[in-house]
Amino acid sequence: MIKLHIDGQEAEAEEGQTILDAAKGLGIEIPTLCHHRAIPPVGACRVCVVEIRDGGRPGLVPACAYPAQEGLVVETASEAVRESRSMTIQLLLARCPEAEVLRKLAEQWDAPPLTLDAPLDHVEPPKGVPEGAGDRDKCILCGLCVRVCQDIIGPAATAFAGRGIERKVTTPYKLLSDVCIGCGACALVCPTGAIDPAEFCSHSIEKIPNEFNLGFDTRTPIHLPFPQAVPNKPILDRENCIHFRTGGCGACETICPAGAIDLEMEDEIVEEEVGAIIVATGYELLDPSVYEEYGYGRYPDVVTSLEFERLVSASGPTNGELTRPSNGEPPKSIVFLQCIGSREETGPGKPYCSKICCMYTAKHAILYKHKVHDGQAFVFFMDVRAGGKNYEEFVRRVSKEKVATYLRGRVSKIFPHDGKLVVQGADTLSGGQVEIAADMVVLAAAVVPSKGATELAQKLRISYDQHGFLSEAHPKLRPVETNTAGIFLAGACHSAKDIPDSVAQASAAASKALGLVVHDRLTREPTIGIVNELTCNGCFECENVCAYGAISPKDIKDRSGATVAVLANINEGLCQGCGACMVTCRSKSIEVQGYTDNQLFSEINAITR
Amino acid sequence: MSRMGVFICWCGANIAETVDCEEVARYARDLPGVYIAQSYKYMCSDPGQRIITDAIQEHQLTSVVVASCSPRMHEPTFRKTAATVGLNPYMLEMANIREHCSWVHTDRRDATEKAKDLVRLLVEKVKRNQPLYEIEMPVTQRVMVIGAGIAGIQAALDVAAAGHEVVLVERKPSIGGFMSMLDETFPTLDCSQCILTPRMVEIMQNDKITLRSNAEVEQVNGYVGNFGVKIRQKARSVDLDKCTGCGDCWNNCMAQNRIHEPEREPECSVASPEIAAKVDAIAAKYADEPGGMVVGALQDIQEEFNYLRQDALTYLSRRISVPLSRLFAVARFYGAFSLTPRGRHIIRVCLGTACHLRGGGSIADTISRELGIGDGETTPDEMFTLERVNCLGACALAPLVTIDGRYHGKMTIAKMIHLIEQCQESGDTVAV
Amino acid sequence: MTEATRLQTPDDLAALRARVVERRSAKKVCVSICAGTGCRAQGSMELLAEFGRQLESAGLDDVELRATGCHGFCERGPLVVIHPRKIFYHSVQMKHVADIIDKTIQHDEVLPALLFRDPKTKQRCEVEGEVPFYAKQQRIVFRHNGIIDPTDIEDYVGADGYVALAKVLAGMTPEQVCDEVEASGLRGRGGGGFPTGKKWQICRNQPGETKYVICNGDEGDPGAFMDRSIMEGDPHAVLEGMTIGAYAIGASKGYLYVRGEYPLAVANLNVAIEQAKTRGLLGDDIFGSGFNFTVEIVRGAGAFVCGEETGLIASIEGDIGTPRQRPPYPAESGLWGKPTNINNVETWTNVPVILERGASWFASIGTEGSKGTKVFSLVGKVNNTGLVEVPMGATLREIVFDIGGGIQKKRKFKAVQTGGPSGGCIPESLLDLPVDFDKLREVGAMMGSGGLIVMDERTCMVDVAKYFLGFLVGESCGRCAPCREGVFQMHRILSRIVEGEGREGDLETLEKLGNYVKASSLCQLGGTAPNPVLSTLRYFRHEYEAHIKEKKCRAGICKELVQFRIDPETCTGCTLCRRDCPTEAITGAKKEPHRIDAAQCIKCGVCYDVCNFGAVEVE
Amino acid sequence: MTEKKTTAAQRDGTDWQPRIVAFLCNWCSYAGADLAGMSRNDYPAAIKIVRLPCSGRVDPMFVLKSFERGADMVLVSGCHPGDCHYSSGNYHARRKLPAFRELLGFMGIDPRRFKISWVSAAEGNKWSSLVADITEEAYALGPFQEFPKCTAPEKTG
Repeated sequence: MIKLHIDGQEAEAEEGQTILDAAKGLGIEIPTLCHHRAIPPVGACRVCVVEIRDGGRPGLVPACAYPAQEGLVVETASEAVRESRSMTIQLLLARCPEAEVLRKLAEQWDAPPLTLDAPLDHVEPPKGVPEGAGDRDKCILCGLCVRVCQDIIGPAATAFAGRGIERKVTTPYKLLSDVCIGCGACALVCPTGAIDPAEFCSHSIEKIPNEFNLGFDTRTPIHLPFPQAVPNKPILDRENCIHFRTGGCGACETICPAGAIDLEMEDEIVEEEVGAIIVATGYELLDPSVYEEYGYGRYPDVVTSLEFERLVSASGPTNGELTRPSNGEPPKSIVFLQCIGSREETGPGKPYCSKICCMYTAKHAILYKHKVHDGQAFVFFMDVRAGGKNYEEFVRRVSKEKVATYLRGRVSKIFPHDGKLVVQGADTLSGGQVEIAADMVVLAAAVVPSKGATELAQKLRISYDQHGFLSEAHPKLRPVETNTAGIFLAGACHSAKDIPDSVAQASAAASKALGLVVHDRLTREPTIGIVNELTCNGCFECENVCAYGAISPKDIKDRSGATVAVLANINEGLCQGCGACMVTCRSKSIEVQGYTDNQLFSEINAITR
Repeated sequence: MSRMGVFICWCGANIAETVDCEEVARYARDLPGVYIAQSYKYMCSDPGQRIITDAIQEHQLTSVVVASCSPRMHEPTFRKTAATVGLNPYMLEMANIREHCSWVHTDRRDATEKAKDLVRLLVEKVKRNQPLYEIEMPVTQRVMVIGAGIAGIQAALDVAAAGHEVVLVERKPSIGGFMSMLDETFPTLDCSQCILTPRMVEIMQNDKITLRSNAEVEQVNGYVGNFGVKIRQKARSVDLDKCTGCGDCWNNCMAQNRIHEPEREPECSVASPEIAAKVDAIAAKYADEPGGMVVGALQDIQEEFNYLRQDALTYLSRRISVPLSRLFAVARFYGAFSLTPRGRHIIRVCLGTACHLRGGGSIADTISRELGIGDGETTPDEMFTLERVNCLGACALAPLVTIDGRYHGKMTIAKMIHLIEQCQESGDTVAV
Repeated sequence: MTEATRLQTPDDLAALRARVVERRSAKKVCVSICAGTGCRAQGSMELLAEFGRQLESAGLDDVELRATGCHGFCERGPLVVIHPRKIFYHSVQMKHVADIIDKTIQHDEVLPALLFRDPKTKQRCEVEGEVPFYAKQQRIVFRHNGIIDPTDIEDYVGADGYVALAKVLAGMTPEQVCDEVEASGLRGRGGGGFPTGKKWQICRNQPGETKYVICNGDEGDPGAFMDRSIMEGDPHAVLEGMTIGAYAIGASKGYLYVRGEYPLAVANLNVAIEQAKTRGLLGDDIFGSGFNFTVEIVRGAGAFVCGEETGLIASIEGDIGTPRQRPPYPAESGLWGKPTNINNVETWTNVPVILERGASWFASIGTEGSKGTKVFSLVGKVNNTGLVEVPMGATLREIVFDIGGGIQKKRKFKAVQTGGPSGGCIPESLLDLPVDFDKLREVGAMMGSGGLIVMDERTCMVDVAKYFLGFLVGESCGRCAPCREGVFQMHRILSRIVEGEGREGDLETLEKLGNYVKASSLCQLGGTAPNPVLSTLRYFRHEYEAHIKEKKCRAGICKELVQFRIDPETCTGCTLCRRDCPTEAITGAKKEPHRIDAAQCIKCGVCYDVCNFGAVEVE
Repeated sequence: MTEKKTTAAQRDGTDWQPRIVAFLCNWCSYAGADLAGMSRNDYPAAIKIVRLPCSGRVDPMFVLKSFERGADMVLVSGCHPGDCHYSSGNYHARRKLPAFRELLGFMGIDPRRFKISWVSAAEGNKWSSLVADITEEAYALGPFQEFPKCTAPEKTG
């Protein structure tokens, strides 16, 4: 630990840390412009100058680049520092009067406008590609953009051209950069907002959609899944990470004050031993883009019900402001389509009822009215299924209080016209065709099992139906158990369910699992396979046919401990007694107890006599 | 020697109507190994069961066949009954003379014959039965919950509340599932996150619950009570124990956008073979130097091509793996480089201090005036390029001008004009 | 010519030297012609060829012709010295060649017309040493310049070259070498004046196997060319110095960063390196000591800031030459991040002679804190322009008046500027200042690399300040804000002042900005950039005030503030000014008073300078 | 169904009744047969059921033994493919037994006498009609005599 004095206080710093770091440790704020924690400092802007009084060569040094040294006595706001800092800010402000950050610093550090001449017209008029790119009047030439691209990211798309007052940030030959990866690090680190990679990158710039908000806003590769996420810690999306795509960057690792970022981290296989398993893998929505007629995916204002949830959510991308994705305007009319892919006997949909849509559509209508008081809502439905406590009353309120107009029938086509979406459908109650010019269309897409549920079921050796929903052991009497002992189901992985049903089933599954694990021992039928070690020759054909992996090699040792034979051994916990191994065994060295060959041949003898 | 008892159930009329149970009993009694055989109205009733237990005790039966309904129905019942009087339950088997016989056949004779067959079948089997004993296994008293949406969260909390450890596995980096994305919930319209978030936090705080987020089930081994589950804990790149969630990383994440990995055109497309060959030769000169001697290579390229051609520089950049931006920056930094073609005659005017004091500035102004070009510029006919340099190190000759490297000292304005004229006339360098 | 064999031991070197000396010591006639840049520019190479031709046709094939490095007295080139009498001819023209061969060489007759005539004593000086320009000099750094042929290693060996290296490698530890250099009191000649031995010691003590030595030959100060002369005229001395330094520090690779504007220096150094390699004086196992050392030449490309150590390192690394914040110093982390020692050409050149003749000998020369000699390039409004080497502590008066022969055209001395663009101006009142590192710093100037620019009454100090600042605006790398923006703004203010737009308070702003830039800049370029302004403000404030308040430039330099006028009374109508006027602004018939048409006059001042009667006046 | 209620006696006046041995897995087919009983489906009584844990437990030797002992028809029935209680036991049966049937002819057994079927626990009706069908077929094929004739002397006793 290095000890030094800053503003009369004792500060500590580690080897390699700067005065700035040490001051930060004391809570002393030193302004910076050309400094970014991820980028090696160069001390270019001189805003961070501090005065060394003792312990080193006296004078002004940049705190960001000057190493913390033993015994230094540093003043961060002495007269000399203030004068220098104020002058630096004034000079930079003379260059970039528009830069907000400089104006603020000027206020803070008492830097009145200099009675200086404005600097040279240092910015050349753009020739095809703007030199300097971005808002060039704000460029203070701190070099962060150039350095981050060169030293951190790697492609070195930009460079300083010229020197002195003529210095500029530019791309080589002022051409669109084909090495620019479009990451936007330059814009991120720029203290004044002077650079925009869209102006010089030869690729189009594309943001990374935020999955939690279903792509209605964006995120960075390392990101917190959502504000209330548990664990409330970030995750690195390697697909989009510069480090994992190009080998460069690693800024987060440098920056993290806790040293928590580990880019070397690899997938790890951990083994957990448990007595019971509850499967609660949930559901997802059918992708409605399979229905061309609804235009989902083509018309931005056609959204799924889940997307609608995010758009009205106070924690959503619009902070609860319901707006049309196409233009940000509030939707004055909205059409909800139910049964998108549900109750469909043919076609890409599912034959079953998704159960929750009638209810949430009614809810959506209410939420819509909360947000757009003068808006008009329509619901196209097949039947309204509101079986549940207070459900029917809820739906009735929606239709009765004219929160939404319910139209029984299906929609045949949606097409854009004059900034609106024209929804064409049938109203079977009035017997006519209806056409609604809507600002937004919400599709209540069918509930389908979440991806990978069937793969998981196979790993668990539990069964699932043709839709991929996991199967219960008995539809009435064992609704949360599976055919495999010790494995239970909860929630929408079993079938479309609303929240109360899911929670109830979860508690049921928990109680079933508890019923198992409260015991420290378990008994089971002895009708399982046993190996006759006298005749087994260790060919392990049986191992191949065992569906339970119950057969494994066993070393037979003599008294000295040397292995004399390797024979099949049956794990009595795993063996289910199916007998497949027994049939396969050429030397007939396995018997299933209770179903031995001897017994069975006797039975055959008995009935064929 | 087996002492077997055979008990034929009438099942009221269910069996007896079609099967002559007494005859079957008689038949059974004669079968080898059978010690006693008798029939009764309801074997599964209490008196019926007592008949069996009494017989077992009285006759010290070693095995029993009950001919009645499907074993899928009452095998556990009768085995339990037998066990109460000390008979190993696996020494008892059932002959299914109801579902497989009396209920599906109408001919009494056929049915009775079949029932005899079935009884015989079981008698022969049971003769070869061995006493079996139930297997006892330890139970791992923990539960795994796969999926941490509201259902998984609830299940995990319930199990934990009962005092058992839970491993909660979630594929996504956060728990919460779809419910965390919902706004308000029907039919009460309470805020989804408001009711869910406390549960999520509880998961984190409950020390009975081990949360494995960003993890997937890889393989499941074992069996009820003893599952071994291999979980792929996907690399999060964040050490959850160390992370304080301060936000520095995501607020400073350099990738603000999706990344385009640049496709590289092949080297040959950036410069013609002739130019490439020349640049190759230059690059080879500096191959041994760690920095590639960028400045030197650029000097050579300028010498070779008169100026720093874009294609040559681009090619060099690829060749020596130095970013073009760096070459460009170097080219624009140093006074000696030109990115545009230079004239056939390069006039350099020294503006070192000595030359300045002796009127070098006026000489430079004169050239500018005569040729209409400024510093670093070239006349439109590509005849002259003017370079103002900061001392050529021959101060005794001040003011000094060099034309194509040749020194012209003690320059005067008149001499300069004369020199330019001479150059223009001859088109060649002129000696003083 | 001796066959170019590898010198494997110090004895081999001694043997070679003996052979060379024997061959050269014969009382043979030798025509030594200066082939320095100054003399070349005045035709010395043509002269050399002409001598060759005429000597051949005269059948004088035993006369040796030698092209040497710069003698320093460039003002009077081309210079020719005839050995063995060392007759010193200056300003030799082609037409003189025949006479020299005929009279001097064949008949041992001196040609008085070609000898230097002391303007004070009116005496003709036959040999170099008698010329006042040389009389007060002490040539240590320039010990071989003008004497040996720089492209022939044997000449250098003959002049005791590589003796120091042999001595070091044969019997001294690196420690001892560092100590010896430190004991000599040698300080860096590049500007900073840091003790060289100490610097070596620091670098030597750094951990790590790989270390570098660099010779800074990026002589960027305008008006300074001593390093050029050394590199051109005595390249082996530089190499020998670097080799000794590398041995002391523990480096095996050296870089010679040569200014791109010095092609002859590059050529001669390249020849020297090749010869040294052939002789085994560079490369592996030098003198059988096991010590290896190679030198690479890097050509600069025109950036003053590369004279700054860290800028120079960046440039060698193939990047733009922007200096970086120190610490870490190059001695800790320099080229490619390895400990690196940088000295300039003059410093390296001092090294062999110190080790050859001993630290105490060297320490006996100079002043208390500054030992040895210093080479100055004496330029500007002085009669004898050229390179002068004087012991530390010589006064400015000695240099400017005794050696430099005083001010041209008998004008009045005004100031001398030292230390290049970052230096300061010293007024007449301080002419008796003994020149050394510390004294110059005391008066607000600096040694710098040794530029001495003499200014007369026709020099405007505001213009000089503006000139230097303009130079620095153009040469600032632009990395740090104070230097980039501050110097620029100072230059803008000065530009305004010389254009007559000066305002009240400008001088205070200049001082404020100047002090700010000095204190806050990243490197020494910025750290010293305001010196020309600050020092002229200190000694010549009245000139500034005249510009601002009276809108007058008494020196007649600031075009916006002057009017040239011909006094009809004094004008003789000689037409000299009329002929030289570039814009034909002067009219008037022969022998009649001339007139300047103000509308056409560009105020170049040519008329003022050429008038032999003082008829052109400045208003 | 009623027409199919045939007993051996009614059929041709002789006492001959085919012996049909059925190997049923405990989880699907046995339960299916139970269901047929619970549904009171009437079917011929010639079939005798051997209960096994799984169709995968059926050793071809069981089939051979049955024929050797004079069975006229052998049936193996298990869960439908994919529904095996033991995941894959019926797959083993499905591959092994048809291959075995190919060899029956070689051994002098009419392959038509060996039936493989998949009956689930829900298929009581399927079971009863299956039994009716194969009983019918067994009658049509007549008694199986070739095999017992040549093997009986050695085997008995």
